[in-house]
Amino acid sequence: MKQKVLLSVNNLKKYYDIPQGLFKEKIIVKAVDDISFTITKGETFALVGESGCGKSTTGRTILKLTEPTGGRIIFDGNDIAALPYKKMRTLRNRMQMVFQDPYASLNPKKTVREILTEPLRVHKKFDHDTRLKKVKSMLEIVGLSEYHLDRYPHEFSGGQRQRIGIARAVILQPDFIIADEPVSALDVSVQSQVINLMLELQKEFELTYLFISHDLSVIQHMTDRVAVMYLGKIVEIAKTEDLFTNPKHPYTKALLSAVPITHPKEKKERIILKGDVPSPANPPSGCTFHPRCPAALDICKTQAPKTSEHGNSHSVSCHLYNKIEEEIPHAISHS
Amino acid sequence: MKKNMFMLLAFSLVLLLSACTSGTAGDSSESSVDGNDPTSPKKDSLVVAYEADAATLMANIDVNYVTDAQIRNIYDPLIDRDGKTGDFVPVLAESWENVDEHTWKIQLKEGIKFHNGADFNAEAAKYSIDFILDEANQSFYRSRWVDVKEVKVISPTEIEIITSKPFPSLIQRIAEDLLVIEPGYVEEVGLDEAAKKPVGTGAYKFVEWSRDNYLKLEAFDEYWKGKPAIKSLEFRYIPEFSARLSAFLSGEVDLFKNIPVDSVDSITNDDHSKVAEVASARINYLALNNFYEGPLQDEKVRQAINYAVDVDELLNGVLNGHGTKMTGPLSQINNDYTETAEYGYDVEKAKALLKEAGHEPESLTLTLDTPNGRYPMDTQIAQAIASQLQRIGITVNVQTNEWGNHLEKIRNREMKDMFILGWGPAFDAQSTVENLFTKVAPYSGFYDEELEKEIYRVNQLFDEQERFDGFSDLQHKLVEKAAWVPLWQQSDLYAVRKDLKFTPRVDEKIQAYEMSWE
Amino acid sequence: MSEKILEINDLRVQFKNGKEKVQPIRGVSFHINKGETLGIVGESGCGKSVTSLAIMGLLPDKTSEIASGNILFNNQDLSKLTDKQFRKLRGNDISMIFQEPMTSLNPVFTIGEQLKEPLRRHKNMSKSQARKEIISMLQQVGLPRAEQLIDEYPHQLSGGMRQRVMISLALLCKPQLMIADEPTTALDVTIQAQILDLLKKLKAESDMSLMLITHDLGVVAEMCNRVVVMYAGEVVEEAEVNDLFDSPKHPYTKGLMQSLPSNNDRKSKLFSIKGQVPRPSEITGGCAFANRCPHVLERCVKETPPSFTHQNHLSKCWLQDTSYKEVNHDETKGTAIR
Amino acid sequence: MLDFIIKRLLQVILVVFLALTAVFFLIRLSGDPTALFLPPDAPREQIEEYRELLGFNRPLQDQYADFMVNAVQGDFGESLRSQEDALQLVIDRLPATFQLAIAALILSLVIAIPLGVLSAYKRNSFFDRIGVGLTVLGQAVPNFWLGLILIFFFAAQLKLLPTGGGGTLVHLILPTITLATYSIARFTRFTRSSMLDILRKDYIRTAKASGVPTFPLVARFALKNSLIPIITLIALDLGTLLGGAVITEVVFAWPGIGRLLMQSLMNRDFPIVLAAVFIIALIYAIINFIADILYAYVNPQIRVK
Amino acid sequence: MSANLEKAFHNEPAAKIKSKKESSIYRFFANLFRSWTGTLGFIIILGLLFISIFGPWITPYDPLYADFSKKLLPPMTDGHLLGTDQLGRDILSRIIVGARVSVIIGVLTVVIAGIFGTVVGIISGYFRGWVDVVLMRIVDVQLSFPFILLVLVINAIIGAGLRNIIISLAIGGWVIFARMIRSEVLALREKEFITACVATGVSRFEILFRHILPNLFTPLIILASLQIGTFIIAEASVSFLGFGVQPPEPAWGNMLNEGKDYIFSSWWLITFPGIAIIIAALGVNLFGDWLRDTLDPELKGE
Repeated sequence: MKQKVLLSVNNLKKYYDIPQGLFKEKIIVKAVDDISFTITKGETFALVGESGCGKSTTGRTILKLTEPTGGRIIFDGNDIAALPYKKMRTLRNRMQMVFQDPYASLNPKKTVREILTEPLRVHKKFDHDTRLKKVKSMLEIVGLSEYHLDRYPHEFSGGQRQRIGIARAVILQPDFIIADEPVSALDVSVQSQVINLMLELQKEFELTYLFISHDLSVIQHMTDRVAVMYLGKIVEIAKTEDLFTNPKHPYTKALLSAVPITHPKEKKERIILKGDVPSPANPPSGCTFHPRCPAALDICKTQAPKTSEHGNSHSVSCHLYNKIEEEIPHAISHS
Repeated sequence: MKKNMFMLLAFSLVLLLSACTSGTAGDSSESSVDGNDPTSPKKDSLVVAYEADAATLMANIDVNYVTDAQIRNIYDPLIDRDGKTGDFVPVLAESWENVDEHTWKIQLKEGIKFHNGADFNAEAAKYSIDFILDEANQSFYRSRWVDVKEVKVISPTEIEIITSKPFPSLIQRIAEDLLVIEPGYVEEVGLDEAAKKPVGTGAYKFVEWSRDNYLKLEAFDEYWKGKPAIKSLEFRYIPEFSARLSAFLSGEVDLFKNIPVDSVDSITNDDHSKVAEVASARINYLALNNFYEGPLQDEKVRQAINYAVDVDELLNGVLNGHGTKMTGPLSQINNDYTETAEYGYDVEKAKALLKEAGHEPESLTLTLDTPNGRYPMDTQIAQAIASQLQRIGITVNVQTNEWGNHLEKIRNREMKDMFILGWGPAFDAQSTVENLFTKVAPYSGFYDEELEKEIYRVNQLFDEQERFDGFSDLQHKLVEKAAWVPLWQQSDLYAVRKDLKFTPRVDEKIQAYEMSWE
Repeated sequence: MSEKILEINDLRVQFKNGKEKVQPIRGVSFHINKGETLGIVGESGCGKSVTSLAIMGLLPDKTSEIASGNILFNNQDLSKLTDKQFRKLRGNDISMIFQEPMTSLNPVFTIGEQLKEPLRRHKNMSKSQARKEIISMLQQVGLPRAEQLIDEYPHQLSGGMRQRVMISLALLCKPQLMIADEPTTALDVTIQAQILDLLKKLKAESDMSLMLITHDLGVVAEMCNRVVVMYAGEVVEEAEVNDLFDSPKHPYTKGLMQSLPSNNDRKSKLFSIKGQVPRPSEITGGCAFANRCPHVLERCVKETPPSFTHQNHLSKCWLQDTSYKEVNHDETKGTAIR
Repeated sequence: MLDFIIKRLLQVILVVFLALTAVFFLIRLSGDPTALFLPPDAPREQIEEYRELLGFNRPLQDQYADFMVNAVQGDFGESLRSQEDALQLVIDRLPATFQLAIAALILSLVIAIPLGVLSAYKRNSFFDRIGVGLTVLGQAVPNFWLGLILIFFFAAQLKLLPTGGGGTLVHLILPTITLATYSIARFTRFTRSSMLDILRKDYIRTAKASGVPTFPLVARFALKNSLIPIITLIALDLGTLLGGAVITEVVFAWPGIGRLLMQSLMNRDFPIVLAAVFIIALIYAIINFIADILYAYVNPQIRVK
Repeated sequence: MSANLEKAFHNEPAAKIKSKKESSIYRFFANLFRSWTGTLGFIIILGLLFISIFGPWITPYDPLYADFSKKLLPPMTDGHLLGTDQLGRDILSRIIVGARVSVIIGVLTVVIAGIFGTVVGIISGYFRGWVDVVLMRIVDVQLSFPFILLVLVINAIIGAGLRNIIISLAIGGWVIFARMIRSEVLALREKEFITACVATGVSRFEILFRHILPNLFTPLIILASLQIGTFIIAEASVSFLGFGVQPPEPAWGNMLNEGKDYIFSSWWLITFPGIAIIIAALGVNLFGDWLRDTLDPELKGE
């Protein structure tokens, strides 16, 4: 069965200029540097990486919350980068977003009723009464109830707020939702509630998710495919199970190995990376991961690696795989 | 409540703290202020407070009385006025005569020296007049002297002044405007420097001038009239009256002019102080403006207002009697003064006249403009006049103007019905009558075609008697036509150290040479 | 049985906010043995941080107080200490590292100036000696270029490096007890791994006790000997780490473990505890977890459960009451929920 | 750093230029000063003649162009009244103004910083309440009124202090207190709240946790942090103290720049007004400029960048 | 499950949901009365408003009526509680009527300056671009000049009087609003809930009016209440120097101006109007401080 491609991102770039005064050249921060991937209808695609790797910027650029510097974003046949503001606005009823901080993303001066009616009003859907009905049923769906309608965001707990945030995103019944770290600000016991909600909603409304997170266990649980980002670039894309069982890029391996164990008796071989993530304003030459890479080769310092395919839609950008398979050093294989 | 207490406590704490620090400092202040100590045996210094600094120390430039009063201690005039009568008295001039309508001859005194040792002579006198006439010097007196064509030096002690028009008031101009400067010094150091370190023939030599702070002078021992009794003279500039008064009461200042009438008591009550008072040649009046198209263009209305304003009440009630009531446009000190009829306070007549003119008093709404703080109690007087007119039913809106705007409004004929203005010091009729009752005069508030012709005629007269008669007639007519409500001669009130021999002058000058300590 | 370095008995802390009084700590008791790592787990608002601040004597003076209970450090009651006595202890015998390495260092002083402070206070060291000591400590926590770093300002360092600086600050006076309050929460996974590794290494090198406060059961599994689980200002469970992971007794602990995605099948509905953590003001009588508990009994709402201890495994739940044993047969047998 | 300085200097020039332009046109619209300087009996032709002489009859844009061309060369023309160089007259007043402003600044800092620090440290104590009460009161008292009251008490009733005029240190006391009151209130308030803020910071908790005693904690650690924002406030207030001391200068007969400006405004002595505006704007800009540099210098977070 | 349990499950006490308005007013006062200073400020403001509205009807005497026979009476004589002035006018009556001038000036100036500054601040902060650059340079220019001096210069130029002093104070005061609003808008623009609006597809103007404006209300109210005090004092200062409200209109500043010459003879002329100014400014500031503390704890400091 051929899946329909909903979103395709080709060579997306997002650079920021940092002016350095009159006489010095400005610094260019490559927050997102030439990334490509596609998302098919109905799947959950994950972007994973550490802070500052560009995963959130990617999400925002896709929604045109910031203008891309280069590349194309095709959503269901529409080239988003080239779309004028007004057209983009109408397209937004098919693309929605859920934010990390459920408190910051809700206007503190608006009641739940206002927050949830707004998307319907903006996109001129339904009349007044139907809207209210919709809002009420949406509240039920996300596990709140009618008597929350005239409350303000500060009267809710973090989990409840995130439910409201999700309700706002889903109320338009969009095709596609970008969820930017939707559960990382939540407590463990609430986190699972929200994940469940998202999974249920996906089933019910046939949603496609772009799920941005740094939490590997959540990603493992709920996504279909994963792209691993490091310093603005995608270093590996694979089906979720594939990635967790057979990571290829040294960074992915390190990332997976760094996840704490789930039981004290579990033994885990750990790859401890040296140093910190470099600043995107001043990335290392060649493969940007090479200063921290336990398997770095000489070529890594000078040349950026090409992307290679490894079957089952598993691709990776690493010099180790640019050569023939047999030469993969075994030293860094996952235990 | 608790918090309030805290605040109170804290505030008193601050006061206490500052009191402590100031206590120690106070001692040094007493020693630092000259002659503060009343027990000091030989006091020979004098500190005079003024509300403002001199604009410049160069003579013959700035017409402001504050500048003039100060620099007259440094420079001498050719002719001065008598401090009591206002009559002309020779100073550096010996005598003067009118040769013909266009020519005046002035004899000068001999043997008088400037502070720098240079001799005073006819060249100096000529230079001083030429100085005014020279456009480059931007003297504000030049407007009054434009009719002077030429000054001729006849001999070292004699000059001749040729005018382009008959100039009957030339002697007055000489007395009021002209101070003698040293040509050699000005040429040598230049105008800018001479303006900062003046040289004259006056009783006091320049010592130091700190702008907006003080001007220090010392006695010129070779002064031609003799050594001044007061050795050092300081003018100190204190813009706020209250600060001036407190400086005076604390002994920092010995003399200052213009006490508000309500503060007279606080000085007379002070053991070391007294008040000196003189009726000045400066007058205050209520102009009934007939340039403005309103009810006041009607003579009857103007007369009615004259009846309705009770000048005595104003004088006694507001000014505590400090002022000399006037009935006509000239003060009693004025040389051309004639006694004119008094309207008196008569409400009934006022109402009748208004009715005659076709006005119900209650239907009248008039505007009264006043400056604020320019003349003694000016805004208060205006408010009092308003309430007096209110008594016969006229509504008066008092409008207070900043001084510059007040003048501008008069000049631009933007004044409405009435305004308060002062004039002086004026010792002759022409300067008052010509400048306040003709159509073109900038500060005029009244104009009558017939009267204006008469004014121009009398101005040209040279014969003293004819001239006097002409102005007498004009004064009567102006009163008849009710051009103003004449108010009073201002009373100049001086706060004076008790042991200072000081006689106030009618022309507002402060001549330290005339003073001494007892 | 090893020696107890810290013992907390029925600690209650009260916060005053205007006229409202709340008790974020409602009778907490536990202890730390010499040389062991005790994990304190709980979600936000459970009182774990307040407990640590109470131990350090860092509760805000005016708005909070220890209402009852005591904190014994080497048998000395910390809650009765004067400010001055406490100061001698802090940074010297007990030290602490905090969650936010970004804000926990003073931005206007160099690293050296800040690290110097405890050495000068407690050890009376000379300047050059202190400097040497600091440099060696910085090297010990794995910081490169220690000689330069000592004269740099905090903002010049990355988050991971700052946390290392914080750790070296805490270790400088060789304390007997170190409290680490969520030391890795603000860090990325790879950096977290570095820091946990470092802490383990340091622990192994000395006989220091470590109290590790975290919300992450994975961190606990990796680091701790014993675990205290807190909920709504109370200790609900306390056990050896293996014991706890093998057979959690309190429904809250169980729920916590079961709701981890890694303990559920991929894409399946996660186990979850319904409802929200109650605010301190919402807690009335009875078991604080009663409104979220899947096994709730009539009794739970009315009566506050006492602590039931079974072979050093403590649990504050009516289910542990012997009369209810049968109901929970499988749990008591010690089957792990996996 | 260099381009920061150049950028700021350009900004200063722009600000001063625009300020002068605005005041130039405003003041020209306010009317013609000529008649004020002439004797009242000067006839209209004479007034006209003087206007011509002083250049007031020329088209406004020409006057402006001339003014700017000259001003760039530091020539603001001569005072209309005294015919002295206007800029020089203004510059002559600077020392007096600086004296008063700096005395007031020192007094406020000496009082406000300890008061603010103690208030914050002893938050909600009796002492703190006094401090807070004082600051609220200090900001509500108009300083001209305070000046009058001080004169009334210390000069008139107690005869302890001179009322005004420049010169000795003694003359400085009352005007300094008057001028400083508002700044004391502001600084105290600011120090207090800034200290409170700092004392809540994580790094203070860190210092406490490492055993730093309270006094050094407040005096060394926290104060240095809270002083950094105070620098900006000081710059702002010094500017106000310098330029905004008009009222105090008038009440106490202090021969400063504010009083000169007041008089010149009343006299319509335009060259002095413009020169004073120039100097005040320049000083203000320079002080803020210095403050920015100082701020960058004291604050390591900016310095190193 | 018992009723107890039921309750414990939905910790939603039905009684808690009252009408929105009632509870917010109740909260306001409950909060206010908890603070001594706030309450005091509130009472002073109420008093000020009361006498400025009903002033002309509650004065014991006609504030403009001059009776020279009764001039300069000390307080508590002849039925004049605070004495009379140099024209024999009742000082208490003049202070009461003068309150109106202060309130009018304080409120009108804040409204004008606030509206203008807000508009500029929004344009600058929300639309950015060259308009922002130009507007902020203008703000810089104005800030390079001390406020009180600026007001004086403007008043000297445009003339004195009640209307002009409001104009000059507003011209002098708008920049503070513009700056504050601009920085608020800039901060709000970056807030996630605004991004969320964009993501939902809300138009720019709707974002401005429905989301940014309501969030500006709180800081605006706080700043306005604190600025009123500043404006009241500024008006008094300018009137004191003779550039402000002109007599006979009774205003506290010009009462002081008229009374300052009597400081040695009749202390009450300057004492009482001065105290009136202090009380008014104090009240407004206390209330403003309280507002700031309650509404926006983060604004503390400046």
